[in-house]
Amino acid sequence: MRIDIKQHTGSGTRNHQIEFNPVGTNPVAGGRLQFVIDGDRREANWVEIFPGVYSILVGERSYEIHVAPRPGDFGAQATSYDVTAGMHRYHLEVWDPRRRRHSAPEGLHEGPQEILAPMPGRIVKILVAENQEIGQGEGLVVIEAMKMQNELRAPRAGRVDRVYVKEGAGIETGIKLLRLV
Amino acid sequence: MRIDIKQHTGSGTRNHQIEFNPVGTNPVAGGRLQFVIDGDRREANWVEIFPGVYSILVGERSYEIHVAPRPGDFGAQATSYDVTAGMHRYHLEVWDPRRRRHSAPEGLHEGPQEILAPMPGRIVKILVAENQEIGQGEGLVVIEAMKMQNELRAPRAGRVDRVYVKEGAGIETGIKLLRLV
Amino acid sequence: MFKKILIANRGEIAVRIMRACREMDIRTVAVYSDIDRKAQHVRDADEAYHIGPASSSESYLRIDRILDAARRSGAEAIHPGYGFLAENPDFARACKEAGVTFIGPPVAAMELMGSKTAARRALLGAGLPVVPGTDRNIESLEEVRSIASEIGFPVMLKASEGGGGKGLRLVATPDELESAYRDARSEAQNAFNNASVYLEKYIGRPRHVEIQILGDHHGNQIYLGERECSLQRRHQKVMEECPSPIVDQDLRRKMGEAAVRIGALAGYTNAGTVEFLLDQDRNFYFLEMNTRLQVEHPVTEMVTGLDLVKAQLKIAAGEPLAWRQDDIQMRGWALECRIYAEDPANNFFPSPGLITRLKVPGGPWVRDDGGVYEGWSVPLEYDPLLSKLAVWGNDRPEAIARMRRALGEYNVSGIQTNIPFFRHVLDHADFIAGRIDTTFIDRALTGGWVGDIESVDPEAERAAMLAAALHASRKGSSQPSPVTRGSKWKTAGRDSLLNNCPARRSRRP
Amino acid sequence: MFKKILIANRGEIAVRIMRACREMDIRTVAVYSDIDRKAQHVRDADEAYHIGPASSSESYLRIDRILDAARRSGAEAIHPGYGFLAENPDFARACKEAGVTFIGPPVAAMELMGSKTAARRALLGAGLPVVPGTDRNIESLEEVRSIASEIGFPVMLKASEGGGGKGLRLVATPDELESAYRDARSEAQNAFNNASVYLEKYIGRPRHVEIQILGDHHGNQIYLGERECSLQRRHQKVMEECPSPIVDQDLRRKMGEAAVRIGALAGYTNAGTVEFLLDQDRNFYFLEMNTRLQVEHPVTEMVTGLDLVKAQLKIAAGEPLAWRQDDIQMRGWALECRIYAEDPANNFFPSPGLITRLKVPGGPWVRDDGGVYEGWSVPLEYDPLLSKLAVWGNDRPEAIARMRRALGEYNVSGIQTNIPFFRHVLDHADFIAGRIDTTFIDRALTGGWVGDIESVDPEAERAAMLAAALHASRKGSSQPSPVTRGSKWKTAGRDSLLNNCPARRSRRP
Repeated sequence: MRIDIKQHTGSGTRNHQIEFNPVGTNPVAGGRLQFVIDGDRREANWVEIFPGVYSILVGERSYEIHVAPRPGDFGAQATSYDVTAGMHRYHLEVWDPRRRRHSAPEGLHEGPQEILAPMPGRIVKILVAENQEIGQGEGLVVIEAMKMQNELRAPRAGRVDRVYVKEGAGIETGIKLLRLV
Repeated sequence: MRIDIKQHTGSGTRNHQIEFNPVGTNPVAGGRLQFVIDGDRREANWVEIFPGVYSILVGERSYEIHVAPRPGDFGAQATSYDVTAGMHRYHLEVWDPRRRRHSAPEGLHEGPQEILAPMPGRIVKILVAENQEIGQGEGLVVIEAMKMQNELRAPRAGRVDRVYVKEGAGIETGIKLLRLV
Repeated sequence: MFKKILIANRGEIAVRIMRACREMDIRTVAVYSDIDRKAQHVRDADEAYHIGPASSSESYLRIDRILDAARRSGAEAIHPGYGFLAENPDFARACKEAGVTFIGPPVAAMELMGSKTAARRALLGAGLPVVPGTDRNIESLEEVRSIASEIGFPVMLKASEGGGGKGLRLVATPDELESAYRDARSEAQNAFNNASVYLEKYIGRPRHVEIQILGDHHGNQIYLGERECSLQRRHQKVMEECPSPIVDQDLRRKMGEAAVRIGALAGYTNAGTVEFLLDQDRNFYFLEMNTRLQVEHPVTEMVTGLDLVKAQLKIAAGEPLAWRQDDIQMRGWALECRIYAEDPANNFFPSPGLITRLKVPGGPWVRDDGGVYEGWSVPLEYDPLLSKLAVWGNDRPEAIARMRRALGEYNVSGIQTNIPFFRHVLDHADFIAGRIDTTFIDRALTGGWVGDIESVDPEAERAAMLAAALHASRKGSSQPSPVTRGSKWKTAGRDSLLNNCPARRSRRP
Repeated sequence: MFKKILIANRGEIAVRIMRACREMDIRTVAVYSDIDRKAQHVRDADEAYHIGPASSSESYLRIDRILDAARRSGAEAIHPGYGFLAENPDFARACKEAGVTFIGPPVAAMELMGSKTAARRALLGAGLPVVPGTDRNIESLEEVRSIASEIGFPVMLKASEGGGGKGLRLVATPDELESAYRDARSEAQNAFNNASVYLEKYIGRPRHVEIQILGDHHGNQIYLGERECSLQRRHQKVMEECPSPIVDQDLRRKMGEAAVRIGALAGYTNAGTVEFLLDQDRNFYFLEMNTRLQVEHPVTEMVTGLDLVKAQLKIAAGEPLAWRQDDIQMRGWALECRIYAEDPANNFFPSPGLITRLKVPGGPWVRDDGGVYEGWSVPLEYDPLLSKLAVWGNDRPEAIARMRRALGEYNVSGIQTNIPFFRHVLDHADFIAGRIDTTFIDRALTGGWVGDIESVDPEAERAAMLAAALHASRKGSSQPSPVTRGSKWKTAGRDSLLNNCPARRSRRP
């Protein structure tokens, strides 16, 4: 099977392509496999130590890789993972072959957009009112969690179309806070 | 429900009786319950931390109890547990109420008896032959595991009726080694 | 010695105190809120008393319920840990009235050190070094002007009841003074419900170096060397070391003796910490005194070999100190990292939730003081400190190498932690050279910092991609969360600008 | 310093060595057998080479395959750990021929110390203290008679190539001599395929005290104090401490200087341990020398502050020792318990299998050197050592209290361990008083010992019974195993008499 991977780094995004024969979904699995990555052929001896934790020998080099889905960070066509290899951490977007016909959504910053809670907590202050015009970086809401007050700011200028939450409300990661148009 | 418990200690066996209202089988459970043990009434606040690990507050005294079935040590009418509470370890035989009508098997040392492997390993030496008369404490087989040779000895005098294993054979806990009559 | 004590705290410090008690055959009494029934400190205690709902104002801050638990359990003494009620004189007083020993200093010492201006007055009176400035609240703009010009710019306006960087204003020139004065007062009013401010000379890029002291009830006071606490993020300590890279024998003696004099001045007993600011010329100025056990006490323990919690218990029980000043020998170097449930790749947002796997580092000279376990769900009601990872080495380079190794072994799954962030600190040339001050982290690291570390090993990168691809192909992609549609916004949210600062009046202990 | 080394071992010691390497920026190469693919040491290594099936004779003892892995990986040196090939001169020689540095002493020193009679001859020649007896093999019954009567009864007959208590006979009176001589020879023949025996005076209830030495390639030799290793079960060390309760400054100096002379005599370099027997009058006699890193090295590290594995690597790389004798300062007291996968309630039978849960103790001055993890299945092919738990205290009582506390935190589920057994040792009046010798455990503890500790707390007993009843009522009783019908016999089997002794030629390291 052929899988596309987008690697997000501080400096930007890199595209990679990896090919190998399907390995089945046996919960406790492992073995040797040939794979081709960005044109280079490699052999790997892999085994899953815990769910999402892989011990991989590429040639004889030993790597322990932790694969964790990024919380609430799922696209329709791809899955984003935080992947840790020793001291290194990668943000990888794996394009599931079963959905390859779709293409990435474009126009990131167009149309009305929902601002979502990046973490659980309690709304201690709402800093904007509906229909208020705001500039980029302006404070929107203050969320308290673990004894810290976290001010969420506007990622771009716009008008506050709706405010979904009330002060004092408890919130979960990913719920809608307000809509920006 | 009413449950009988046999406590095995170095010095002998004590019988206990405990009564409480059924608590259901919800995997993650806990709560308060009244119980009567050997006639004394108590209140407990209990919660299961991991499977088989209970945090129990009797009154306000806090105990963490590990309940583990004794390997290969199951009777037909009762289940034997190694129960650990802090520095203390108990061997408890819990008589399942659902099978209370049966009674404990008697005549422990009568008739032919099977000698079973107390651990996994490899048979390095068989010290007796079939039809051989042996005395109590006489060596029967030598099992090697983890770089140690362990000599299993006869728990009583008798005649070796059958030898089920061969030297060099790998064995699992609980398999038949030989029969004594 | 006490037969039974109550620990009026939770998390790692409650666990730490109970460990000392078990080693001294003292029975332990825990208190817990609804959400903490399965918490580690409840599992570890000999007795546990429920004291209310999750919100700390309804549980861990409820003096009445804690004293009630002490009464019912027959505890002879109460250890407050740090945070919560640890520096609350009313609690210490209430303990006294209830006939329970408060394991800490006398009420008067707590009250004196609780007020910054009062403490400044006391020290100035005794000729001890404080940052030049006023020793009382400033009542008018005129007063500010005259004093500021006396001291010389730049100056700092500080909230008298302040902490955590609130009601704080740096004033570089005279013409900024008026607005800064107005802002500082209103911010102080909002934050601490008290508008009083005072003036201090601004010390550029200071170091935060503190001295550990012990005092008994027989007039003995000693110091146990210093701790370097300049590594702070938004006024929160994140990493500490003992000794300090810039403190030599001579400076250690000077600061130690000053700290002991300050302790004596306050009639201090038990364990306390005197915090100093050091300027570029290594002049030291009193900042404040923490009248309780410090979060970072393990680095002092590893270097001196003394158990500070046991010392606290013995002092509270009336025993004289077992050591004279010259018995205190410092050996080697210790570092501590505070492991927080926060996401460094996401503006250090808090990251509460279920710990699905926990692997703590081990082996030589590694110490983990944890308060959580695999399967525990970290609540969002309390401080995000999961654990303190401390290491010891023969010298600073060995300690740094060992901390790098230990962090590499540390694995917390299910929630995000600041572990990857520490790897950046440890690799930074200025940190390695010991060139640090309280502005170092905000200047050098969190600014442009991203959570991903650029790989230096292309083979590791390939292995990572293979693992991700294998995982996706085997598990299929996970269930889209409710967030799916907004995911781009989610991403935007993750990278959006953020401020976070302590919600409590005082900064984290 | 080396850029890359191979560790020719597995389990906790391989993990320990790799930790030191990571702190020194040395890349690590692991070797592994079929069943060790998921072992901790493979997970920790930078590279891992497969060297054969589970049986160690086909993998970890295969010199050719290990050297092949070294060649292919480009490792500059090999650390043998302990056990396996660590004391095999042929391996050290093969390394030399392959141009790979063997991290250990010269071949000649290994060979000299490998033969007990040769070592005795060398020491006697140099006037060093050995147990009175013969310095060569005894060829005839007549020879035995004459020498025995010279030395005086009781005497010990020992296999010249022996170890692990095999080919060993205590002879109390002359008329026992003939049969004892015959038995010892045949037992030696069977066990070591070499019938040679020699004669030593029997020392009653001796203590086993050993001295750690370090020697570099520049003629420097130092000693790092002693280790008390008298706590043995069937000739296997189970618990060690540093310092020894009966060794004072003066005796330490005498034994240390003797150990250094023995090292010099053997042309010894790198880390080694000289084992002595102490009689009731604290006279010490050379027993044997272990020409490698000792299992129990952590107690010496905790007291001296030196990292012995790092020292080994530096010495092997040709660096001179960084310390002179008088730089070595001993501080406090350290204890170590060897955590074995064996069932103390069941004649210490081995207990391999899946570790379903693992909680390692933490907090102040607790060190765990483990080689396993939760989810790992302990194979029955290798040594049952899971981990070494070591603690440090200011004095022996604090160390004992801390070890008690740490053992209480230790939880290994799924398999049995000897943890409950150590609680008995720690509570024994003779141990607490330091009245121990090599016969103590077999005399005082394992004899009448039962796995269950009688409860002193009836409330805990009630809680235990409630938990068991709750568990049974919620889970229903577990599936009857194949053993059901024989269960009474199983129980009998558990309690039946047993002998266990090492299957290898030499006793466990």
